[in-house]
Amino acid sequence: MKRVAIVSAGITKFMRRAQETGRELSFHAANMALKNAGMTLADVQCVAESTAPDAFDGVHMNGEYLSDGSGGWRKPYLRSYVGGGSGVFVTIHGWYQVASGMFDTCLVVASEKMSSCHPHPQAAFLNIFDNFIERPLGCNLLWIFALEMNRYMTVHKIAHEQIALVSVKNKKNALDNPAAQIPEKITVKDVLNSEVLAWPVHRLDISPTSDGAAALVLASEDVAYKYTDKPVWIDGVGWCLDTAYWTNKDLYYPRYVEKAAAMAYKMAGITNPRKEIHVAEPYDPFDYKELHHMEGLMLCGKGEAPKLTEKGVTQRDGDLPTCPSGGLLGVGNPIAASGTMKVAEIFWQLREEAGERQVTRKCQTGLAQAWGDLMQVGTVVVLRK
Amino acid sequence: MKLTREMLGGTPLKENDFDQGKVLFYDDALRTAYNWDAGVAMGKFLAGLKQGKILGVRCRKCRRVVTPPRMFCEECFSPIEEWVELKDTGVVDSFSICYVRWDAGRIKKPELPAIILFDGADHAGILHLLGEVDPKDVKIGMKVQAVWKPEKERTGSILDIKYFRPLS
Amino acid sequence: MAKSKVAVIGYGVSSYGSLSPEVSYKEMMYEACSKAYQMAGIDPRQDVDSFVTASEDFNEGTSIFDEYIPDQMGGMLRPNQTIAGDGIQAVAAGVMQILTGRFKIVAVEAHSKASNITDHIGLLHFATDPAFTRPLRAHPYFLAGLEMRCFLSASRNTEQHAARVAVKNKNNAMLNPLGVHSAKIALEDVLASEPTFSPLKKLEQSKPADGGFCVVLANEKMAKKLSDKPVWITGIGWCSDSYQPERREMSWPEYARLAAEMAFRQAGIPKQKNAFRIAEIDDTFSYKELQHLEAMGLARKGESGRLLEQGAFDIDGELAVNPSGGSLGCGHLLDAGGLFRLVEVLRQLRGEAAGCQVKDARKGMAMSWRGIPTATAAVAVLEV
Amino acid sequence: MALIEKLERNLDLKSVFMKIPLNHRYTLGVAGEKFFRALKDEDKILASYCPGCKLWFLPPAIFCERCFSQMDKWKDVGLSAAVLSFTVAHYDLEGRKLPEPEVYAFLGWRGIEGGLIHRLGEIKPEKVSIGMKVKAKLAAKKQRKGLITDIIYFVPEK
Repeated sequence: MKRVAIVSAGITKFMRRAQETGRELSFHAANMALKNAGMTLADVQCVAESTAPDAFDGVHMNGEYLSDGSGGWRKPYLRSYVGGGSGVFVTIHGWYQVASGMFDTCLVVASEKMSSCHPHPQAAFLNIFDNFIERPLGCNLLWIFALEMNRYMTVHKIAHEQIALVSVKNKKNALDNPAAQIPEKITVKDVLNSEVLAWPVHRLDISPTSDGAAALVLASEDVAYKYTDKPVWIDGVGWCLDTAYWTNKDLYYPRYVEKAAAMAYKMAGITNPRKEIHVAEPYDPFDYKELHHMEGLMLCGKGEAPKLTEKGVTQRDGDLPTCPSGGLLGVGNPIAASGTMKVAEIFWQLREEAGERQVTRKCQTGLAQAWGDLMQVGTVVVLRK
Repeated sequence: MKLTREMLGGTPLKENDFDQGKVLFYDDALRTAYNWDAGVAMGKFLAGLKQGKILGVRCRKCRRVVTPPRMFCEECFSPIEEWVELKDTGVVDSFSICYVRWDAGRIKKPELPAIILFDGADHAGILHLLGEVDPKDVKIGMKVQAVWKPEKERTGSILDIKYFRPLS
Repeated sequence: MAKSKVAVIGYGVSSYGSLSPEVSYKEMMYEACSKAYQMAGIDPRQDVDSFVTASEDFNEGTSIFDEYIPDQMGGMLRPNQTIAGDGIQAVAAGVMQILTGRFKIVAVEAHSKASNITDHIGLLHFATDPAFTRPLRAHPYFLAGLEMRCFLSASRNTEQHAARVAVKNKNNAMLNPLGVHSAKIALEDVLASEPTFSPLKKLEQSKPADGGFCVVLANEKMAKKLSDKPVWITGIGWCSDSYQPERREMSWPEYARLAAEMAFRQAGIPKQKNAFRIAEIDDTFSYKELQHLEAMGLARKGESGRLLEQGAFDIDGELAVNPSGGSLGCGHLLDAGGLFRLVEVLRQLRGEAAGCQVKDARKGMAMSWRGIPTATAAVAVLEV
Repeated sequence: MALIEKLERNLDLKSVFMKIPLNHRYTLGVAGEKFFRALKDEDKILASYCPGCKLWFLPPAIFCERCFSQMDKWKDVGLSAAVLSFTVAHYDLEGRKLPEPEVYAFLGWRGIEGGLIHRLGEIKPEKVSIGMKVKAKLAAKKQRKGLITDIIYFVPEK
């Protein structure tokens, strides 16, 4: 197995509605990543692409449509896909393309143009539910999160105030992120007083819908130093998909994230994640999700993530900073692109290039994680400098 | 490399840029519909609903009774052929009070989606709605029962159950 | 390829037909997968390290379709992923996973429930460019008509040659249990069939079919341990040309040339002539088989039609091309098409192809194209 | 076939019909905006130039797919083109047989990579040939929407 490094990253603005097509957004992110590595398209041996449901972009076989902007012209170009987990997964996908020894370099691109689904992208989510026995109920994406959040809060007796701290932290962190869509200085009270959408979920518990793209360049250990003197190594990868029968399991704990994390930790030789992971980007499409995922990632015990958050441990100047980028809650959530944005953020953090967003503590090892599907997908990468 | 706003591609638009003619656009809709084969397990489950029955299946190897039915066990991969009729009662595993429709439109009277775990099944249930209950009285763990449509209005659909109501 | 090798140690095919109402897609997948595991002699809950499915949301009518794949593959709480691509591309993903050395056995699945899609044409239209193509509101097959005339006029091949592809494949399929669109027809029948997107004719267009396929991949050590008939994947390649049809070289499928070049390079095949006894390649439209043969170097530019006429591509010819009957004879399986072709090559190399069996087949290749409006192909080289 | 229970009577077959209720609004992109504005307001067909490949492209884009150079040089290639390929369509998008077949063509401009795909009009299918010169016939100015259909079709050039 070849060791694989990330040698550069690129991103676009995240925004509610972009004039650019998905292909143009992909180009901007991919081009930035290539430029930062001092590469041209000719140096790219293969392309790993991801975008989540075609129902947003409104193009069947959307991967084909996005191929030129992703740098896939006349190259081995492949779109992988695990729902919301795609943005981190596509990094894993790029990893195995290079680790296999088949390619030395891989351009990883993720993009989403949710706004093409009009008037509101939310409508696309009806189609993720079971075609026979769920969709006729007129399902709303918020339902499944509200059900999970309620279950999580009830089992661990967690107060909404504790959860809202995540939204406050991430939106604040996003103030320092030039790509951010909705950076904001808000209070716990603001979250609790915001519109109730699907109790217990309020409007400020949720990330927005977004257009945007992000990209990475991966290189094998043989060539990585050609493109950077500060490679960040992908030392652990893990992914896992739980049953589609989501109404047959207890939603209070993401066991699929635990499995994915265990796989990544084993590969990276990590036995005590709480001590050995120095900075993390857990997936935060909803504020409670960050907490839920920290527990699944075994960065704390079950039900303990709210306490760490209250103590400030997860702030940028804390011992285990989470979502220093501003996360999906602050930067935005162009689904696949947001996962890749998280990987890019850890890349910048480990290289100490995050500017105002740079976390205070010294970081050797970081982690990015995404979640997806009907409470099913965990995707995890462990990065080291 | 430090990220700056100037480095970032992307041209944000406002919704009214369309109406004001500032941006060109093309409107289209997916035309195809789907007519999905229900097959063995789902076909039988839907036929059961028409008769006012909740059907489950039992994996002999795992000794687990689950619903919605499937012809294979996801735990042990054995084929399944044992059918079990479940009661139409169960408990609320989790719920929400939802003021938003599937297409993001707002509603005054909230919907009460819930996971109902059926009595007689092993932590297995379905997604459905609660009814005949004040939202503030709904609790996790609450006992509920299916309220069926009249027999002649039933079509073999999940909507043959109108909702679940508290079992007093 | 690299030093380590990957083999197919089992395959499974589900209920198959122009329709498949007796099973749901989950049951179809379970059938294909459980048969493949049986042949490989494995238990997916213990032995399979990773699961890959090729699928597209709108072929299923479900967004984020990957949600629904793990249970019936035996992959619950395991690494599962989808490839939004063709089955051979999904096999490529599996091969690469194994070559990392971290996965011993990978299961790859793809299926078609094409009969559940009420409007294929509308769906393909939805795959075209919203700015430059869609507002014309044309039946998307017009792109095939444009391409076919370009190809024929740029090469020495004729409309008769293209029609002969349909004759060969529909007749070949008569002996294949999967030959749901087989027919005993003659050249005159095809030439006389209704013009649709001239020069393309009705009998030169493949028709949809339903079916599920699964293959089990293993690393060299496991393959030798588990299987007495492993089939080695010695090369695998894939490529996408421009999405925009206007920017492609319309007469020449460069995507097929590049995908084949990648696979042949890995397999150490310097010269394509006489390298294979069998090729199962894309024939979504009749002319595509000729175009693909030439692009992959299996026939010289402009000569595929003449060779076909001389019988070179018959089941007993120098290179049996689509002895299964291909898509024209067995139906078009959406993104499961690549796995169908791969499985047909496996059957040949394992000597299990019954009526379509090609004698002394030891090396074969499978090639897929993702169909209109794409320019994406994948190629696998298989050897026993 | 691998399932231990299967249906035994076609009476028990069941299928569930459903539409996917989605509407889409596509921006034409930064390059598309420029191209279709020029077509709509100025009767122009614009190609974009790649400084890396030293080639002009149609349809235009803000980037070159071959080398990723940014493309920001544009020129009007004119309304006259040549037929590079054509097909006679006998069916419409709804799958219905067309009462009169329609001709679609791939159109090229000298010195330009790529081209446009559009309908041909005011000509019988049997009169069409490869290499034939044609010219875009534009819709009346106030009827144009900034879409490719602002060109009604291409007609043989006199």
